[in-house]
Amino acid sequence: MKAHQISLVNKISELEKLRDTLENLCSQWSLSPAICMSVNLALEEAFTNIVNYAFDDQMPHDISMEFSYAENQLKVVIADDGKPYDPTRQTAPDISLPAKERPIGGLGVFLIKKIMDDVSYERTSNQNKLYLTKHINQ
Amino acid sequence: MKAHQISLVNKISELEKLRDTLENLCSQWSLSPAICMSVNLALEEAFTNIVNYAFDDQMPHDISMEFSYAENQLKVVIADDGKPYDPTRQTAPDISLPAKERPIGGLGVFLIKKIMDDVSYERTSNQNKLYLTKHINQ
Amino acid sequence: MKLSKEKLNDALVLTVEGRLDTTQSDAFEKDIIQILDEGEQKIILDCSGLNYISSSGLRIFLIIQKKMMGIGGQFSICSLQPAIMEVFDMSGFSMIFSIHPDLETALKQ
Amino acid sequence: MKLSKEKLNDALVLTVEGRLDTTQSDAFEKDIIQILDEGEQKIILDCSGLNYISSSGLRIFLIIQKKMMGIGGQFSICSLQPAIMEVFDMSGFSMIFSIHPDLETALKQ
Ligand SMILES: Nc1ncnc2c1ncn2[C@@H]1O[C@H](COP(=O)(O)OP(=O)(O)O)[C@@H](O)[C@H]1O
Ligand SMILES: Nc1ncnc2c1ncn2[C@@H]1O[C@H](COP(=O)(O)OP(=O)(O)O)[C@@H](O)[C@H]1O
Repeated sequence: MKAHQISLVNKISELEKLRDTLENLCSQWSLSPAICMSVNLALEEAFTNIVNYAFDDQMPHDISMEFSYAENQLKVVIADDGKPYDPTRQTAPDISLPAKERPIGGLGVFLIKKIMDDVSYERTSNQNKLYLTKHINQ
Repeated sequence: MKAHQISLVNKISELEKLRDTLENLCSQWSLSPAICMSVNLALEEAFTNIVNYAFDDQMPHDISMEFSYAENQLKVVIADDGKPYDPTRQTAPDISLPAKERPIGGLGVFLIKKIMDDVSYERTSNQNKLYLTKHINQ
Repeated sequence: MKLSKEKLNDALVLTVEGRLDTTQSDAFEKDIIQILDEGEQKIILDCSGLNYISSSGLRIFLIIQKKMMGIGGQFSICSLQPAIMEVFDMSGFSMIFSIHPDLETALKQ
Repeated sequence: MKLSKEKLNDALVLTVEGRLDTTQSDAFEKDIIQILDEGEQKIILDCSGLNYISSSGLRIFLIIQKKMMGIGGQFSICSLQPAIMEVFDMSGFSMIFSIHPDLETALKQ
Protein backbone atom coordinates (compact mmCIF):
# COMPACT_ATOMS: atom_id res chain seq x y z
CA MET A 1 0.00 0.00 0.00
CA LYS A 2 1.42 3.32 -1.13
CA ALA A 3 0.18 6.46 0.57
CA HIS A 4 0.81 10.17 0.86
CA GLN A 5 -0.88 13.11 2.54
CA ILE A 6 -0.77 16.86 1.93
CA SER A 7 -2.27 19.92 3.57
CA LEU A 8 -3.36 22.84 1.45
CA VAL A 9 -4.68 26.21 2.49
CA ASN A 10 -7.87 27.57 0.91
CA LYS A 11 -6.24 29.61 -1.85
CA ILE A 12 -6.42 28.96 -5.59
CA SER A 13 -2.64 29.37 -5.85
CA GLU A 14 -2.29 26.07 -3.94
CA LEU A 15 -3.32 24.28 -7.15
CA GLU A 16 0.32 24.41 -8.15
CA LYS A 17 1.32 22.42 -5.09
CA LEU A 18 -1.50 19.98 -5.75
CA ARG A 19 -0.29 19.48 -9.29
CA ASP A 20 3.36 19.00 -8.28
CA THR A 21 2.38 16.49 -5.61
CA LEU A 22 0.22 14.52 -8.00
CA GLU A 23 2.85 14.48 -10.74
CA ASN A 24 5.44 13.20 -8.29
CA LEU A 25 3.12 10.49 -6.98
CA CYS A 26 2.14 9.42 -10.48
CA SER A 27 5.74 9.01 -11.51
CA GLN A 28 6.61 7.14 -8.27
CA TRP A 29 3.59 4.89 -8.65
CA SER A 30 4.04 4.46 -12.43
CA LEU A 31 0.69 5.96 -13.35
CA SER A 32 0.40 7.24 -16.92
CA PRO A 33 0.44 10.97 -17.76
CA ALA A 34 -3.13 10.58 -19.09
CA ILE A 35 -4.36 9.25 -15.73
CA CYS A 36 -2.37 11.91 -13.89
CA MET A 37 -3.93 14.64 -16.01
CA SER A 38 -7.50 13.51 -15.55
CA VAL A 39 -7.12 12.93 -11.80
CA ASN A 40 -5.52 16.37 -11.57
CA LEU A 41 -8.60 17.77 -13.27
CA ALA A 42 -11.00 16.07 -10.85
CA LEU A 43 -8.99 17.25 -7.83
CA GLU A 44 -8.71 20.79 -9.17
CA GLU A 45 -12.49 20.94 -9.54
CA ALA A 46 -13.09 19.65 -6.02
CA PHE A 47 -10.43 21.90 -4.47
CA THR A 48 -11.58 25.01 -6.35
CA ASN A 49 -15.15 24.45 -5.21
CA ILE A 50 -14.08 24.21 -1.59
CA VAL A 51 -12.07 27.42 -1.88
CA ASN A 52 -14.92 29.22 -3.66
CA TYR A 53 -17.95 27.95 -1.79
CA ALA A 54 -17.16 26.24 1.49
CA PHE A 55 -16.24 29.19 3.68
CA ASP A 56 -18.02 32.43 4.52
CA ASP A 57 -15.34 33.86 6.77
CA GLN A 58 -12.14 35.37 5.40
CA MET A 59 -9.97 33.04 7.51
CA PRO A 60 -7.40 30.53 6.31
CA HIS A 61 -8.63 26.93 6.42
CA ASP A 62 -6.84 23.65 6.01
CA ILE A 63 -7.86 21.33 3.19
CA SER A 64 -6.24 17.93 3.39
CA MET A 65 -5.77 15.35 0.68
CA GLU A 66 -4.82 11.76 1.33
CA PHE A 67 -3.62 9.74 -1.62
CA SER A 68 -3.29 5.98 -1.70
CA TYR A 69 -2.70 3.40 -4.36
CA ALA A 70 -3.24 -0.34 -4.01
CA GLU A 71 -4.79 -3.14 -6.06
CA ASN A 72 -5.22 -0.95 -9.14
CA GLN A 73 -7.26 1.55 -7.19
CA LEU A 74 -6.11 5.11 -6.80
CA LYS A 75 -7.94 6.71 -3.88
CA VAL A 76 -8.04 10.29 -2.76
CA VAL A 77 -9.79 11.54 0.37
CA ILE A 78 -10.39 15.28 0.53
CA ALA A 79 -11.31 16.75 3.91
CA ASP A 80 -12.34 20.30 4.73
CA ASP A 81 -14.08 22.04 7.63
CA GLY A 82 -16.37 24.16 5.46
CA LYS A 83 -20.15 24.18 5.36
CA PRO A 84 -21.77 20.83 4.68
CA TYR A 85 -21.92 20.06 0.96
CA ASP A 86 -22.57 16.68 -0.64
CA PRO A 87 -21.57 16.72 -4.33
CA THR A 88 -23.00 13.24 -4.91
CA ARG A 89 -26.42 14.90 -4.65
CA GLN A 90 -25.62 17.60 -7.19
CA THR A 91 -27.87 17.17 -10.26
CA ALA A 92 -26.03 16.79 -13.57
CA PRO A 93 -26.11 19.59 -16.13
CA ASP A 94 -27.78 18.87 -19.48
CA ILE A 95 -24.76 18.49 -21.74
CA SER A 96 -26.88 17.96 -24.86
CA LEU A 97 -28.05 21.58 -25.04
CA PRO A 98 -26.88 23.75 -27.95
CA ALA A 99 -24.34 26.49 -27.15
CA LYS A 100 -26.95 29.24 -26.93
CA GLU A 101 -28.86 27.47 -24.19
CA ARG A 102 -25.93 26.14 -22.20
CA PRO A 103 -25.33 27.93 -18.94
CA ILE A 104 -21.82 29.20 -18.26
CA GLY A 105 -20.32 27.00 -15.54
CA GLY A 106 -21.81 24.13 -13.62
CA LEU A 107 -19.41 21.49 -14.98
CA GLY A 108 -17.02 21.01 -12.06
CA VAL A 109 -18.86 18.38 -10.02
CA PHE A 110 -19.99 16.70 -13.23
CA LEU A 111 -16.38 16.28 -14.39
CA ILE A 112 -15.36 14.83 -11.02
CA LYS A 113 -18.05 12.16 -11.39
CA LYS A 114 -17.14 11.46 -15.02
CA ILE A 115 -13.45 11.00 -14.26
CA MET A 116 -13.62 9.09 -10.99
CA ASP A 117 -15.18 5.62 -10.91
CA ASP A 118 -16.52 6.06 -7.45
CA VAL A 119 -17.44 9.21 -5.53
CA SER A 120 -18.81 9.10 -2.02
CA TYR A 121 -19.38 11.66 0.69
CA GLU A 122 -19.50 11.69 4.45
CA ARG A 123 -20.07 14.46 6.97
CA THR A 124 -18.22 13.78 10.22
CA SER A 125 -18.53 16.23 13.14
CA ASN A 126 -17.46 19.46 11.43
CA GLN A 127 -15.81 17.97 8.33
CA ASN A 128 -16.74 17.24 4.73
CA LYS A 129 -15.04 14.09 3.53
CA LEU A 130 -15.04 13.28 -0.14
CA TYR A 131 -13.84 9.80 -1.15
CA LEU A 132 -12.70 9.52 -4.76
CA THR A 133 -11.63 6.26 -6.40
CA LYS A 134 -10.24 5.62 -9.84
CA HIS A 135 -9.68 2.12 -11.25
CA ILE A 136 -6.39 1.87 -13.09
CA ASN A 137 -6.09 -0.72 -15.88
CA GLN A 138 -2.52 -0.84 -16.94
CA MET B 1 -31.20 -14.51 -14.13
CA LYS B 2 -32.61 -13.54 -17.51
CA ALA B 3 -31.34 -15.41 -20.55
CA HIS B 4 -31.95 -15.86 -24.24
CA GLN B 5 -30.24 -17.69 -27.09
CA ILE B 6 -30.31 -17.25 -30.86
CA SER B 7 -28.79 -19.08 -33.83
CA LEU B 8 -27.66 -17.09 -36.83
CA VAL B 9 -26.31 -18.29 -40.14
CA ASN B 10 -23.11 -16.79 -41.55
CA LYS B 11 -24.71 -14.14 -43.74
CA ILE B 12 -24.51 -10.38 -43.27
CA SER B 13 -28.29 -10.11 -43.70
CA GLU B 14 -28.67 -11.86 -40.33
CA LEU B 15 -27.64 -8.57 -38.69
CA GLU B 16 -31.26 -7.56 -38.89
CA LYS B 17 -32.30 -10.53 -36.76
CA LEU B 18 -29.50 -9.75 -34.34
CA ARG B 19 -30.69 -6.20 -34.01
CA ASP B 20 -34.35 -7.15 -33.51
CA THR B 21 -33.42 -9.71 -30.88
CA LEU B 22 -31.26 -7.24 -29.00
CA GLU B 23 -33.86 -4.49 -29.12
CA ASN B 24 -36.49 -6.86 -27.73
CA LEU B 25 -34.20 -8.05 -24.95
CA CYS B 26 -33.21 -4.52 -24.05
CA SER B 27 -36.80 -3.44 -23.72
CA GLN B 28 -37.71 -6.58 -21.70
CA TRP B 29 -34.70 -6.11 -19.45
CA SER B 30 -35.13 -2.32 -19.22
CA LEU B 31 -31.77 -1.48 -20.72
CA SER B 32 -31.45 2.02 -22.17
CA PRO B 33 -31.44 2.67 -25.94
CA ALA B 34 -27.88 4.00 -25.59
CA ILE B 35 -26.68 0.71 -24.08
CA CYS B 36 -28.64 -1.25 -26.67
CA MET B 37 -27.06 0.72 -29.49
CA SER B 38 -23.50 0.30 -28.31
CA VAL B 39 -23.90 -3.41 -27.55
CA ASN B 40 -25.47 -3.80 -30.99
CA LEU B 41 -22.38 -2.18 -32.44
CA ALA B 42 -20.00 -4.54 -30.61
CA LEU B 43 -22.02 -7.59 -31.65
CA GLU B 44 -22.27 -6.43 -35.25
CA GLU B 45 -18.49 -6.09 -35.40
CA ALA B 46 -17.91 -9.55 -33.94
CA PHE B 47 -20.55 -11.16 -36.12
CA THR B 48 -19.37 -9.46 -39.32
CA ASN B 49 -15.82 -10.58 -38.67
CA ILE B 50 -16.91 -14.18 -38.26
CA VAL B 51 -18.89 -14.03 -41.51
CA ASN B 52 -16.01 -12.36 -43.36
CA TYR B 53 -13.00 -14.16 -41.99
CA ALA B 54 -13.83 -17.37 -40.12
CA PHE B 55 -14.74 -19.69 -42.98
CA ASP B 56 -12.93 -20.67 -46.15
CA ASP B 57 -15.62 -22.97 -47.51
CA GLN B 58 -18.81 -21.64 -49.08
CA MET B 59 -21.01 -23.63 -46.70
CA PRO B 60 -23.59 -22.31 -44.26
CA HIS B 61 -22.39 -22.28 -40.64
CA ASP B 62 -24.21 -21.70 -37.40
CA ILE B 63 -23.18 -18.77 -35.20
CA SER B 64 -24.84 -18.81 -31.82
CA MET B 65 -25.31 -15.97 -29.37
CA GLU B 66 -26.30 -16.44 -25.75
CA PHE B 67 -27.50 -13.39 -23.89
CA SER B 68 -27.87 -13.13 -20.15
CA TYR B 69 -28.46 -10.35 -17.69
CA ALA B 70 -27.96 -10.51 -13.95
CA GLU B 71 -26.44 -8.34 -11.24
CA ASN B 72 -25.96 -5.38 -13.56
CA GLN B 73 -23.89 -7.46 -15.95
CA LEU B 74 -25.02 -8.00 -19.50
CA LYS B 75 -23.19 -11.02 -20.92
CA VAL B 76 -23.07 -12.31 -24.46
CA VAL B 77 -21.32 -15.49 -25.54
CA ILE B 78 -20.69 -15.84 -29.26
CA ALA B 79 -19.79 -19.30 -30.57
CA ASP B 80 -18.72 -20.29 -34.08
CA ASP B 81 -16.98 -23.27 -35.65
CA GLY B 82 -14.68 -21.21 -37.86
CA LYS B 83 -10.89 -21.14 -37.86
CA PRO B 84 -9.28 -20.30 -34.50
CA TYR B 85 -9.12 -16.55 -33.92
CA ASP B 86 -8.49 -14.81 -30.62
CA PRO B 87 -9.47 -11.12 -30.83
CA THR B 88 -8.06 -10.38 -27.38
CA ARG B 89 -4.64 -10.73 -28.99
CA GLN B 90 -5.40 -8.32 -31.80
CA THR B 91 -3.13 -5.25 -31.50
CA ALA B 92 -4.96 -1.93 -31.30
CA PRO B 93 -4.84 0.50 -34.24
CA ASP B 94 -3.15 3.87 -33.67
CA ILE B 95 -6.17 6.15 -33.42
CA SER B 96 -4.04 9.28 -33.01
CA LEU B 97 -2.84 9.27 -36.63
CA PRO B 98 -3.98 12.07 -38.96
CA ALA B 99 -6.50 11.15 -41.68
CA LYS B 100 -3.86 10.80 -44.37
CA GLU B 101 -1.99 8.12 -42.47
CA ARG B 102 -4.95 6.24 -41.08
CA PRO B 103 -5.54 2.90 -42.71
CA ILE B 104 -9.05 2.17 -43.99
CA GLY B 105 -10.58 -0.42 -41.65
CA GLY B 106 -9.14 -2.22 -38.68
CA LEU B 107 -11.54 -0.70 -36.15
CA GLY B 108 -13.95 -3.60 -35.53
CA VAL B 109 -12.14 -5.49 -32.79
CA PHE B 110 -11.00 -2.23 -31.26
CA LEU B 111 -14.61 -1.03 -30.92
CA ILE B 112 -15.65 -4.32 -29.32
CA LYS B 113 -12.99 -3.83 -26.65
CA LYS B 114 -13.89 -0.18 -26.13
CA ILE B 115 -17.58 -0.90 -25.68
CA MET B 116 -17.46 -4.06 -23.61
CA ASP B 117 -15.92 -3.98 -20.13
CA ASP B 118 -14.60 -7.47 -20.38
CA VAL B 119 -13.66 -9.53 -23.43
CA SER B 120 -12.30 -13.05 -23.14
CA TYR B 121 -11.73 -15.86 -25.56
CA GLU B 122 -11.63 -19.63 -25.41
CA ARG B 123 -11.05 -22.27 -28.06
CA THR B 124 -12.94 -25.47 -27.23
CA SER B 125 -12.62 -28.49 -29.53
CA ASN B 126 -13.66 -26.93 -32.85
CA GLN B 127 -15.29 -23.76 -31.53
CA ASN B 128 -14.35 -20.15 -30.97
CA LYS B 129 -16.08 -18.80 -27.89
CA LEU B 130 -16.05 -15.10 -27.25
CA TYR B 131 -17.28 -13.91 -23.85
CA LEU B 132 -18.39 -10.31 -23.73
CA THR B 133 -19.49 -8.50 -20.57
CA LYS B 134 -20.87 -5.03 -20.09
CA HIS B 135 -21.44 -3.45 -16.68
CA ILE B 136 -24.72 -1.59 -16.55
CA ASN B 137 -25.06 1.33 -14.11
CA GLN B 138 -28.61 2.41 -14.08
CA MET C 1 -30.11 4.36 -44.94
CA LYS C 2 -31.23 7.24 -47.14
CA LEU C 3 -28.86 9.67 -48.85
CA SER C 4 -29.98 12.93 -50.43
CA LYS C 5 -28.11 15.92 -51.84
CA GLU C 6 -28.71 19.59 -52.30
CA LYS C 7 -26.53 22.47 -53.47
CA LEU C 8 -26.56 25.32 -50.95
CA ASN C 9 -24.43 28.35 -51.84
CA ASP C 10 -21.01 27.00 -52.75
CA ALA C 11 -21.45 23.75 -50.85
CA LEU C 12 -22.90 20.40 -51.73
CA VAL C 13 -24.89 19.26 -48.71
CA LEU C 14 -25.37 15.52 -48.37
CA THR C 15 -27.92 14.30 -45.87
CA VAL C 16 -27.68 10.78 -44.56
CA GLU C 17 -30.52 9.29 -42.56
CA GLY C 18 -31.11 6.02 -40.76
CA ARG C 19 -28.48 3.36 -40.12
CA LEU C 20 -25.02 2.94 -41.59
CA ASP C 21 -24.37 -0.65 -40.68
CA THR C 22 -22.68 -3.45 -42.63
CA THR C 23 -25.87 -4.27 -44.52
CA GLN C 24 -26.14 -0.68 -45.80
CA SER C 25 -22.56 0.36 -46.32
CA ASP C 26 -22.07 -0.97 -49.86
CA ALA C 27 -25.01 1.06 -51.15
CA PHE C 28 -23.77 4.12 -49.28
CA GLU C 29 -20.24 3.70 -50.61
CA LYS C 30 -21.49 3.38 -54.20
CA ASP C 31 -23.63 6.54 -53.94
CA ILE C 32 -20.82 8.46 -52.29
CA ILE C 33 -18.16 7.49 -54.81
CA GLN C 34 -20.47 8.56 -57.62
CA ILE C 35 -20.99 11.95 -55.97
CA LEU C 36 -17.27 12.41 -55.25
CA ASP C 37 -16.48 11.67 -58.87
CA GLU C 38 -18.30 14.85 -59.83
CA GLY C 39 -15.39 16.72 -58.26
CA GLU C 40 -17.23 19.02 -55.83
CA GLN C 41 -14.78 21.17 -53.87
CA LYS C 42 -16.87 21.65 -50.75
CA ILE C 43 -19.00 18.93 -49.26
CA ILE C 44 -20.93 18.96 -45.99
CA LEU C 45 -22.38 15.73 -44.65
CA ASP C 46 -25.45 16.43 -42.51
CA CYS C 47 -25.81 13.58 -40.00
CA SER C 48 -28.77 14.87 -38.00
CA GLY C 49 -30.81 11.83 -39.09
CA LEU C 50 -28.03 9.28 -38.71
CA ASN C 51 -28.79 7.13 -35.69
CA TYR C 52 -26.42 4.18 -35.94
CA ILE C 53 -22.97 3.64 -37.40
CA SER C 54 -20.62 0.67 -37.36
CA SER C 55 -17.03 0.33 -38.54
CA SER C 56 -18.23 -0.24 -42.09
CA GLY C 57 -19.83 3.18 -42.05
CA LEU C 58 -16.79 4.80 -40.43
CA ARG C 59 -14.69 3.29 -43.19
CA ILE C 60 -16.60 5.26 -45.80
CA PHE C 61 -16.35 8.52 -43.85
CA LEU C 62 -12.58 8.06 -43.88
CA ILE C 63 -12.62 7.33 -47.62
CA ILE C 64 -14.49 10.60 -48.26
CA GLN C 65 -12.00 12.53 -46.13
CA LYS C 66 -9.00 11.04 -47.92
CA LYS C 67 -10.50 11.68 -51.37
CA MET C 68 -11.42 15.27 -50.53
CA MET C 69 -7.95 15.91 -49.12
CA GLY C 70 -6.53 14.41 -52.29
CA ILE C 71 -8.23 17.01 -54.48
CA GLY C 72 -7.56 19.83 -52.02
CA GLY C 73 -11.28 20.16 -51.28
CA GLN C 74 -13.17 20.76 -48.06
CA PHE C 75 -15.16 18.12 -46.27
CA SER C 76 -17.02 18.63 -43.04
CA ILE C 77 -19.61 16.84 -40.97
CA CYS C 78 -22.42 18.45 -39.02
CA SER C 79 -25.15 17.65 -36.51
CA LEU C 80 -23.84 14.36 -35.16
CA GLN C 81 -26.20 12.75 -32.65
CA PRO C 82 -24.58 12.19 -29.23
CA ALA C 83 -24.46 8.40 -29.67
CA ILE C 84 -22.68 8.75 -33.01
CA MET C 85 -20.31 11.33 -31.58
CA GLU C 86 -19.42 8.75 -28.95
CA VAL C 87 -18.46 6.25 -31.64
CA PHE C 88 -16.41 8.97 -33.31
CA ASP C 89 -14.66 9.65 -30.00
CA MET C 90 -13.93 5.98 -29.36
CA SER C 91 -12.35 5.54 -32.74
CA GLY C 92 -10.37 8.79 -32.82
CA PHE C 93 -12.55 10.04 -35.68
CA SER C 94 -13.48 13.22 -33.82
CA MET C 95 -9.82 14.24 -34.23
CA ILE C 96 -9.58 13.77 -37.99
CA PHE C 97 -12.72 15.46 -39.31
CA SER C 98 -14.02 19.01 -39.31
CA ILE C 99 -17.15 18.71 -37.21
CA HIS C 100 -19.77 21.42 -36.79
CA PRO C 101 -22.65 21.53 -34.32
CA ASP C 102 -25.27 22.32 -36.99
CA LEU C 103 -25.76 22.90 -40.72
CA GLU C 104 -26.08 26.64 -40.33
CA THR C 105 -22.64 26.85 -38.74
CA ALA C 106 -21.16 24.46 -41.29
CA LEU C 107 -22.49 26.52 -44.22
CA LYS C 108 -21.04 29.71 -42.80
CA GLN C 109 -17.49 28.40 -42.82
CA MET D 1 -0.73 29.89 -20.37
CA LYS D 2 0.41 31.92 -23.35
CA LEU D 3 -1.92 33.54 -25.87
CA SER D 4 -0.78 34.94 -29.20
CA LYS D 5 -2.62 36.22 -32.25
CA GLU D 6 -1.99 36.51 -35.94
CA LYS D 7 -4.14 37.57 -38.90
CA LEU D 8 -4.11 34.91 -41.62
CA ASN D 9 -6.21 35.66 -44.71
CA ASP D 10 -9.63 36.66 -43.43
CA ALA D 11 -9.24 34.92 -40.09
CA LEU D 12 -7.79 35.94 -36.77
CA VAL D 13 -5.85 32.97 -35.46
CA LEU D 14 -5.39 32.81 -31.72
CA THR D 15 -2.87 30.35 -30.37
CA VAL D 16 -3.14 29.21 -26.77
CA GLU D 17 -0.33 27.25 -25.17
CA GLY D 18 0.23 25.60 -21.82
CA ARG D 19 -2.41 25.13 -19.15
CA LEU D 20 -5.86 26.64 -18.82
CA ASP D 21 -6.54 25.92 -15.19
CA THR D 22 -8.22 27.99 -12.49
CA THR D 23 -5.01 29.91 -11.75
CA GLN D 24 -4.72 31.02 -15.40
CA SER D 25 -8.28 31.51 -16.49
CA ASP D 26 -8.76 35.10 -15.33
CA ALA D 27 -5.80 36.28 -17.42
CA PHE D 28 -7.04 34.26 -20.39
CA GLU D 29 -10.56 35.64 -20.05
CA LYS D 30 -9.27 39.24 -19.90
CA ASP D 31 -7.13 38.81 -23.02
CA ILE D 32 -9.94 37.09 -24.87
CA ILE D 33 -12.58 39.69 -24.04
CA GLN D 34 -10.24 42.41 -25.24
CA ILE D 35 -9.72 40.61 -28.54
CA LEU D 36 -13.44 39.89 -28.99
CA ASP D 37 -14.20 43.56 -28.42
CA GLU D 38 -12.35 44.35 -31.65
CA GLY D 39 -15.27 42.71 -33.45
CA GLU D 40 -13.43 40.16 -35.62
CA GLN D 41 -15.90 38.12 -37.69
CA LYS D 42 -13.83 34.96 -38.01
CA ILE D 43 -11.73 33.57 -35.20
CA ILE D 44 -9.83 30.29 -35.07
CA LEU D 45 -8.40 29.11 -31.78
CA ASP D 46 -5.35 26.90 -32.34
CA CYS D 47 -5.03 24.54 -29.37
CA SER D 48 -2.08 22.44 -30.54
CA GLY D 49 -0.05 23.66 -27.55
CA LEU D 50 -2.85 23.43 -24.99
CA ASN D 51 -2.12 20.52 -22.70
CA TYR D 52 -4.51 20.94 -19.78
CA ILE D 53 -7.93 22.45 -19.33
CA SER D 54 -10.31 22.56 -16.37
CA SER D 55 -13.89 23.78 -16.12
CA SER D 56 -12.66 27.35 -15.70
CA GLY D 57 -11.04 27.12 -19.13
CA LEU D 58 -14.09 25.46 -20.68
CA ARG D 59 -16.17 28.30 -19.31
CA ILE D 60 -14.22 30.80 -21.40
CA PHE D 61 -14.49 28.69 -24.56
CA LEU D 62 -18.25 28.79 -24.13
CA ILE D 63 -18.19 32.55 -23.59
CA ILE D 64 -16.29 33.01 -26.86
CA GLN D 65 -18.79 30.82 -28.71
CA LYS D 66 -21.77 32.70 -27.32
CA LYS D 67 -20.24 36.10 -28.12
CA MET D 68 -19.33 35.09 -31.66
CA MET D 69 -22.79 33.68 -32.25
CA GLY D 70 -24.20 36.93 -30.90
CA ILE D 71 -22.45 38.99 -33.61
CA GLY D 72 -23.14 36.39 -36.30
CA GLY D 73 -19.43 35.60 -36.59
CA GLN D 74 -17.56 32.34 -37.02
CA PHE D 75 -15.59 30.66 -34.28
CA SER D 76 -13.76 27.41 -34.62
CA ILE D 77 -11.21 25.40 -32.73
CA CYS D 78 -8.40 23.35 -34.21
CA SER D 79 -5.70 20.87 -33.27
CA LEU D 80 -7.02 19.68 -29.93
CA GLN D 81 -4.71 17.24 -28.18
CA PRO D 82 -6.35 13.86 -27.47
CA ALA D 83 -6.50 14.48 -23.70
CA ILE D 84 -8.23 17.82 -24.23
CA MET D 85 -10.62 16.28 -26.76
CA GLU D 86 -11.55 13.80 -24.04
CA VAL D 87 -12.49 16.62 -21.69
CA PHE D 88 -14.52 18.17 -24.51
CA ASP D 89 -16.29 14.84 -25.03
CA MET D 90 -17.05 14.38 -21.34
CA SER D 91 -18.59 17.80 -21.08
CA GLY D 92 -20.55 17.73 -24.34
CA PHE D 93 -18.34 20.50 -25.72
CA SER D 94 -17.42 18.49 -28.80
CA MET D 95 -21.06 18.88 -29.87
CA ILE D 96 -21.27 22.66 -29.58
CA PHE D 97 -18.12 23.87 -31.31
CA SER D 98 -16.79 23.69 -34.85
CA ILE D 99 -13.68 21.58 -34.44
CA HIS D 100 -11.03 21.02 -37.10
CA PRO D 101 -8.18 18.53 -37.07
CA ASP D 102 -5.53 21.13 -37.96
CA LEU D 103 -5.00 24.81 -38.71
CA GLU D 104 -4.65 24.24 -42.44
CA THR D 105 -8.11 22.66 -42.59
CA ALA D 106 -9.59 25.33 -40.34
CA LEU D 107 -8.21 28.14 -42.52
CA LYS D 108 -9.62 26.58 -45.66
CA GLN D 109 -13.20 26.69 -44.41
N1 LIG E 1 -17.60 22.62 -1.52
C1 LIG E 1 -18.77 23.24 -1.78
N2 LIG E 1 -19.46 23.86 -0.80
C2 LIG E 1 -20.65 24.46 -1.05
N3 LIG E 1 -21.24 24.50 -2.25
C3 LIG E 1 -20.61 23.90 -3.28
C4 LIG E 1 -19.36 23.25 -3.10
N4 LIG E 1 -18.99 22.72 -4.31
C5 LIG E 1 -19.97 23.06 -5.19
N5 LIG E 1 -20.94 23.76 -4.59
C6 LIG E 1 -22.18 24.24 -5.24
O1 LIG E 1 -22.45 23.42 -6.37
C7 LIG E 1 -22.54 24.20 -7.56
C8 LIG E 1 -22.00 23.42 -8.75
O2 LIG E 1 -20.60 23.33 -8.71
P1 LIG E 1 -19.78 23.02 -10.02
O3 LIG E 1 -20.41 21.82 -10.66
O4 LIG E 1 -18.35 22.90 -9.67
O5 LIG E 1 -20.02 24.26 -10.99
P2 LIG E 1 -19.68 25.81 -10.77
O6 LIG E 1 -18.64 25.93 -9.73
O7 LIG E 1 -19.20 26.25 -12.13
O8 LIG E 1 -21.00 26.45 -10.40
C9 LIG E 1 -21.79 25.48 -7.25
O9 LIG E 1 -22.26 26.56 -8.03
C10 LIG E 1 -22.04 25.66 -5.76
O10 LIG E 1 -23.27 26.30 -5.56
N1 LIG F 1 -13.42 -14.19 -36.64
C1 LIG F 1 -12.23 -13.97 -37.26
N2 LIG F 1 -11.54 -14.99 -37.82
C2 LIG F 1 -10.37 -14.77 -38.43
N3 LIG F 1 -9.77 -13.58 -38.51
C3 LIG F 1 -10.39 -12.51 -37.98
C4 LIG F 1 -11.64 -12.65 -37.32
N4 LIG F 1 -12.01 -11.43 -36.87
C5 LIG F 1 -11.04 -10.58 -37.22
N5 LIG F 1 -10.05 -11.21 -37.89
C6 LIG F 1 -8.80 -10.58 -38.41
O1 LIG F 1 -8.54 -9.42 -37.63
C7 LIG F 1 -8.44 -8.26 -38.48
C8 LIG F 1 -8.97 -7.03 -37.76
O2 LIG F 1 -10.37 -7.09 -37.68
P1 LIG F 1 -11.19 -5.75 -37.43
O3 LIG F 1 -10.58 -5.05 -36.27
O4 LIG F 1 -12.62 -6.09 -37.32
O5 LIG F 1 -10.94 -4.84 -38.72
P2 LIG F 1 -11.27 -5.11 -40.25
O6 LIG F 1 -12.32 -6.19 -40.33
O7 LIG F 1 -11.72 -3.79 -40.75
O8 LIG F 1 -9.95 -5.52 -40.85
C9 LIG F 1 -9.17 -8.63 -39.74
O9 LIG F 1 -8.69 -7.90 -40.85
C10 LIG F 1 -8.92 -10.13 -39.84
O10 LIG F 1 -7.68 -10.36 -40.48
